[in-house]
Amino acid sequence: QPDVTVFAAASLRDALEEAVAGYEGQVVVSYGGSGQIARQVAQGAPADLIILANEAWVDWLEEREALVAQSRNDLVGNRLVLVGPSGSAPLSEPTKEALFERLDGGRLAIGQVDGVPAGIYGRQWLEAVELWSVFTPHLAQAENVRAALLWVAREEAPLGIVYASDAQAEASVDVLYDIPSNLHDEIVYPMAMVAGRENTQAERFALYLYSPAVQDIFLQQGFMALETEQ
Amino acid sequence: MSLSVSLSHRYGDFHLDLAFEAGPGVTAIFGPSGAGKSTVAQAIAGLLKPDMGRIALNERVLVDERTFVSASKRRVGYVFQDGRLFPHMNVAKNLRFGARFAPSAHDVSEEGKIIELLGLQALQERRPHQLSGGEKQRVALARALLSQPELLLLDEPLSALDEPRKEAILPYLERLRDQVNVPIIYISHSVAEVARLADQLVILKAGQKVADGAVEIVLSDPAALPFVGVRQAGSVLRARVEEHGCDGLSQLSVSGGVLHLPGISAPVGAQLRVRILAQDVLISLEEPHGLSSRNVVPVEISALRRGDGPGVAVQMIAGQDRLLARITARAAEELALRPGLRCFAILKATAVPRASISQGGH
Amino acid sequence: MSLSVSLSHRYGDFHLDLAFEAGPGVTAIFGPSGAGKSTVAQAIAGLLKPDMGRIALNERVLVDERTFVSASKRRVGYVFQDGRLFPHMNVAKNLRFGARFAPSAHDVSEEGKIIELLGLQALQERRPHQLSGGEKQRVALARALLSQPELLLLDEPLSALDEPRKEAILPYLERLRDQVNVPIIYISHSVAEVARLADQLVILKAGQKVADGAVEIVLSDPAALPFVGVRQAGSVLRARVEEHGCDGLSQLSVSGGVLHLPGISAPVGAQLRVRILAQDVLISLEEPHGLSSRNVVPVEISALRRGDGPGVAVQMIAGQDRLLARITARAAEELALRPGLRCFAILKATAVPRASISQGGH
Amino acid sequence: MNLRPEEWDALLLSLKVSVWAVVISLPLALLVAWLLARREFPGKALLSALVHLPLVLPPVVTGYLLLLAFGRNGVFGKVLADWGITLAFHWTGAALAAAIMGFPLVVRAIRLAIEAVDPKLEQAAETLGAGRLHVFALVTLPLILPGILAGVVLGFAKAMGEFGATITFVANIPGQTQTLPSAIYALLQVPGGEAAALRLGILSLVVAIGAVLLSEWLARRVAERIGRK
Amino acid sequence: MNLRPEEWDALLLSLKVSVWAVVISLPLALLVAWLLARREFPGKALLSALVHLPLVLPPVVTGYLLLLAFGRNGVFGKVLADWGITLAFHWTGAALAAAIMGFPLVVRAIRLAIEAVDPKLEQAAETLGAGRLHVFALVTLPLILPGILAGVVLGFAKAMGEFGATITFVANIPGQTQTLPSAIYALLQVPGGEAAALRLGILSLVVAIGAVLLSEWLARRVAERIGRK
Ligand SMILES: Nc1ncnc2c1ncn2[C@@H]1O[C@H](COP(=O)(O)OP(=O)(O)OP(=O)(O)O)[C@@H](O)[C@H]1O
Ligand SMILES: Nc1ncnc2c1ncn2[C@@H]1O[C@H](COP(=O)(O)OP(=O)(O)OP(=O)(O)O)[C@@H](O)[C@H]1O
Ligand code: MOO
Ligand SMILES: [Mg+2]
Ligand SMILES: [Mg+2]
Repeated sequence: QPDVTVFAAASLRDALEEAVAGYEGQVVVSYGGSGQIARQVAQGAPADLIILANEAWVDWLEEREALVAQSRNDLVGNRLVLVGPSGSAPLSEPTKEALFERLDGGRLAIGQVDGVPAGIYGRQWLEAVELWSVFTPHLAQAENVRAALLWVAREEAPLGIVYASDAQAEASVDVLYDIPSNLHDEIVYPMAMVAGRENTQAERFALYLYSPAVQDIFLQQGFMALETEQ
Repeated sequence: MSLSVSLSHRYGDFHLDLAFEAGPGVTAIFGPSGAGKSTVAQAIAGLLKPDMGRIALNERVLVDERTFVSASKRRVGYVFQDGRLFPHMNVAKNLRFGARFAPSAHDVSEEGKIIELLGLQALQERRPHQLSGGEKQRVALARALLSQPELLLLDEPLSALDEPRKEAILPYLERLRDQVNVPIIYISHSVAEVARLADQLVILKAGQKVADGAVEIVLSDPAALPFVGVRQAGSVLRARVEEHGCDGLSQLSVSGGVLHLPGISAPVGAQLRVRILAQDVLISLEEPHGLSSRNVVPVEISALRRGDGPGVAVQMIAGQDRLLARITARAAEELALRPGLRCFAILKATAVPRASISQGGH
Repeated sequence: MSLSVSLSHRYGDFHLDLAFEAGPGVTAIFGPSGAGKSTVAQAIAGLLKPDMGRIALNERVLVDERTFVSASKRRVGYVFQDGRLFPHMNVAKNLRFGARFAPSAHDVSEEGKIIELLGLQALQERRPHQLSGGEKQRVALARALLSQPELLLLDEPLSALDEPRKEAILPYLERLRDQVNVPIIYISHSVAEVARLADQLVILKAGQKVADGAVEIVLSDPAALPFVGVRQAGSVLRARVEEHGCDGLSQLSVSGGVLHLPGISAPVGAQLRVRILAQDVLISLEEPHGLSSRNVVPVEISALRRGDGPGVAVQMIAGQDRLLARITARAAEELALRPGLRCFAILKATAVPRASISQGGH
Repeated sequence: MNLRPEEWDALLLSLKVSVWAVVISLPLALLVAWLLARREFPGKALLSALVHLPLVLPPVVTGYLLLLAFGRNGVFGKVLADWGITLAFHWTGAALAAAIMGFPLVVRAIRLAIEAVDPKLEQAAETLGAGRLHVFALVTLPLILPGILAGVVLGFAKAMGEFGATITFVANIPGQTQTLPSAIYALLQVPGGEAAALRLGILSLVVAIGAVLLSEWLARRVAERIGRK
Repeated sequence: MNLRPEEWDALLLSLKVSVWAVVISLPLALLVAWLLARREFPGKALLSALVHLPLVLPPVVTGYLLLLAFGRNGVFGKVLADWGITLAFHWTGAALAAAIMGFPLVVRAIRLAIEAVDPKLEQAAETLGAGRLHVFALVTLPLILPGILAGVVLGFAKAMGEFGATITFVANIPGQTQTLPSAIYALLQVPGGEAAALRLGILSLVVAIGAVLLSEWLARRVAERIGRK
């Protein structure tokens, strides 16, 4: 039996694996979609800690009193970027015309805009710059943000909206434009303890994740550090 | 031991409607292709639920308005026209299939006897698809015999067998009939088989019974002649074995005289049934001399019946037995044959086939 | 038109090894169950690739070391022992299956004739599973006939048919033999059918050819007797129709005299083949008087052959023909029969079945 | 049940994709099933394994491989693009994905049916002059109709439910590539989407029941035609 | 190929789950297939539709429904918990999910095989005294072995590849519920995971090819035994 079981959003996998490897204690992580994890926790999943990519599902769990009160905290943040296949020239200003020129009849890859967190943020940005209604017919929505990245990497889509962390690790894409983080909800990965499974091991591991060493890992992977409120 | 059948069933245009009783021994169901013979068999075996009817075996009701005993509970050994061997079992396993459901433990020597009789020893390891048509049918026959049935239902089991194999099986069926007390329903379109084996005969045509009764009566009944076929009409005589000659001819006494017949293996004193086809009998006004036939019986003509062809059926009394001859109308006229005339019946000894001589019977 | 077959094939213990030529007309392959008859048929039809051998039909090589013509290209009309009707087609569609692959457009009246002859008119809409065993076989026969084959291969096509149906089909096969120039291979274990239909006979036993030749020769050959069966031995006489009597008897001339036979429909002047079974012939030293048989032929005994049973085969010369009688040894002794003796052969007119009289032949 | 326009779109698209998936996979499935059932050749077991592949691999992987092969820069994708055929991000690609995912099911159903056909009947047809193709079309094919029907039902049902390979290969473009499963999946991603997902789920169910009822009815008719019942 | 411990775990777990999925679904599949092939009863078409359900619904939905039914608060989950049986978040649940997802495939394969058995043979067995159960065990069952084998292969392959229902129902806990497909999925979620995912994909493939080869070999032996070849 592991000391700690963590259910975490799949996009955190690389960074978390590295963090777990540096931890002296047995931790297992079950990766999945945020909604899926939330439902599983509601049905009694053996998770001590959860880290989701989406605040709505954490809210949903809190409503159901499935989380230890006050245990919720944002672990790291992320940024959205507009990417294109490697070699594409950066975009100074993502105007409608500039984007259409890049698309050239192709599609803008994005996570599902009503479900996948990266898609939701992307939609918020498009709405903020009043391009949403123009681009809706030109989106290719993916089941998860990785698929959107894949499409751009494979040049199936000339443009994609993904996390900076994903874009950084994928050699076949170049960041064309950093999406201003004030044009969408703050991208955070909330972490919380699951009600009924409180234990010191889990608390210890949670603290470890806030340690500078681990936060460094996240930074290196392209995530954004948050001001910790400890 | 008896089977009582009364059936009504419809298949489209075809309407089966008949009733008969089958006593102990062999009851043959005879009729042309499509007459409904297999349909009757299926109803008896429980594979067909007749529209209406009643079937009872040894007082046990198998079918009536309220009852329908399932096929597996009927203990009817059914040999199908088309074999129906289990393709996933070799011959040995096919043969032993019924044994596990048989009421009593099986008798190994009996089993060996049946297997040997049907020439299946060398085939034990074969699978059905490696058997010839005749071999399949022999296995099917043995399989049914080994399931210890209360009624044996044979649906043209021999039609795919050659004469020597038929000859080898028929005596076994005779013994079965005489020694085991199971009624046998024997479906056939060969009158020769029917005459040899059956005690009783039911003739079907287009789903209806057109004649039934003891084999001797039906086969020499002119009314049944169109269904039986002229070449198969004849009489059955009761005979007693008197002596076996060293030249292979045996002397038999019949009520009207003496016959010399070849190839009889029954012991002296045994009672036999000898079928004599009408076409194998000649009539002579004078006692013939210098003739190769050994069998000349004095007779008195009892009836003459003209058929629709050039033939005339002549019924003769020989002692207690009736003898039937079929001769040409021209001959009957020229010889001035008439009822009451005393003359001689000539019977070719070699014309009586082994298949027409059978032991005992009821 | 001819078929030349030379085959070698092994199935486990069973080894087939034979060669024969089949000329125009009918070649019967005769033998007991398991002799390899169906195996030969499959090789001829292209359904079995023999281990070794050569098969040629009308100079066209179907099989040799290098050649293997596929079954669909052989134009061999095969009637299987087990019918093999297409279950998803009704009778009409089954019948017309081969027509689309036939070389020439089919002749509607010919088609109607075959359908009528085999009594299939009322069955056109039926599906195979609604047919009785005999009905199925009739459809299979018609189906092959309608595919305009170059060779007709009949594997016991009649074994599931009753006598009247057989009688109805046989004349058609005869006509086919005489009018259409296709060789027919007829597989059977019924010598009666073989004798009636076949020009040539090949006898198989355990995969080997034990006799072959013209039917007349083989059937009256004592060497073939054990394979043919004593009851089927006989001779075939060439006869000419002289006159039809108003009482249904026809007068036929044979080289040794005159026969009176019933039920002959061939016109006056027609050449017939009449098969006379050895067991249907009596021998008389004196010319008989007051006898019901119309057929007495003066003969000279040419040979006597003792069998292993109580019988003796007596070969007689009647004009140009040979006649065979089977009588008891005791009679032969008492009558002091010997070669060279002049005596009389008596033949029961009614004993010659319709099936033993056939037209023409080669 | 009142459907919103996008829901209608998803339903109709799912039906279209499923029908096409079955239509395009059937001929090849027939060929492969026949090869596997009736022929002996080197690599037969490998072919069989290949056919089973879409079952064994996670659907997302299959979708990924499809993208690699049929994407704009894929080996086949390039060729097809020259012929003016687009698959990626297109409903035709959804049909292809669904066809491939259902392929093992269709092949197996047909293969079992072919194996059950008595070769003696095919032999009889041959002796009547029918060449291999005619034998297949006139004898084998009608006799395996129940198996084909079973394959069609399985393939259709699988296509109606296929999600992972489809969304990876053709994305989720409402009105163009958003099938019922994609729509349902999207709904399940947001808290409170369950009710709407349930509605679509029931819709799938109704279609499935309809398809199965139709197939059972057809199967009965076919069985009667070929004399099984 | 050097496997890391978690990869070994995932492989072994996948094998265990797949074997169990087949084992638990087989008896019920036999019964259902027999009912559908040989019996007439009201609701037959509905039963058939129900069997097809896991094909039609997106796997995630099936997983979700399983979670609702067998989770801590589910109807069955509560009862089973009283008996000490846990399914959710447990490998047993993965086996259940895989069994359910493969069920339509197994049933159909067996059903087709049963439909191809000549009822005349079963009749012959009956007249030899065999009751319904014996007829099934001694005649029908041996004759449908090829179909059962086909069903087992399909069920096993499906179980090896099942992902959506499994991950939704039992999550993706390494060493406990992480099957090969879940592991592959997790790998594909992060950049650079493709190489590792490919390794695992090839592993699945090897297992699948092995299973198919084995089944083809068995099928040949069975076909010989029942005289088909
Ligand atoms: N399942 C069926 N459906 C419809 N008609 C049938 C069915 N079975 C038999 N028949 C018809 O019923 C009649 C009697 O058939 P049955 O098989 O009993 O004849 P049979 O006397 O056994 O003939 P055969 O000697 O040729 O075997 C035939 O006309 C046949 O076509
Ligand atoms: N596919 C096969 N595999 C093995 N042995 C076979 C096969 N087919 C036939 N045999 C054997 O070959 C021999 C000849 O069979 P065949 O079917 O040719 O006989 P047949 O003369 O037609 O017999 P029948 O009159 O009973 O139909 C038999 O011993 C049979 O068991
Ligand atoms: O972490 Mo997600 O929910 O797969 O984008
Ligand atoms: Mg019958
Ligand atoms: Mg044969």
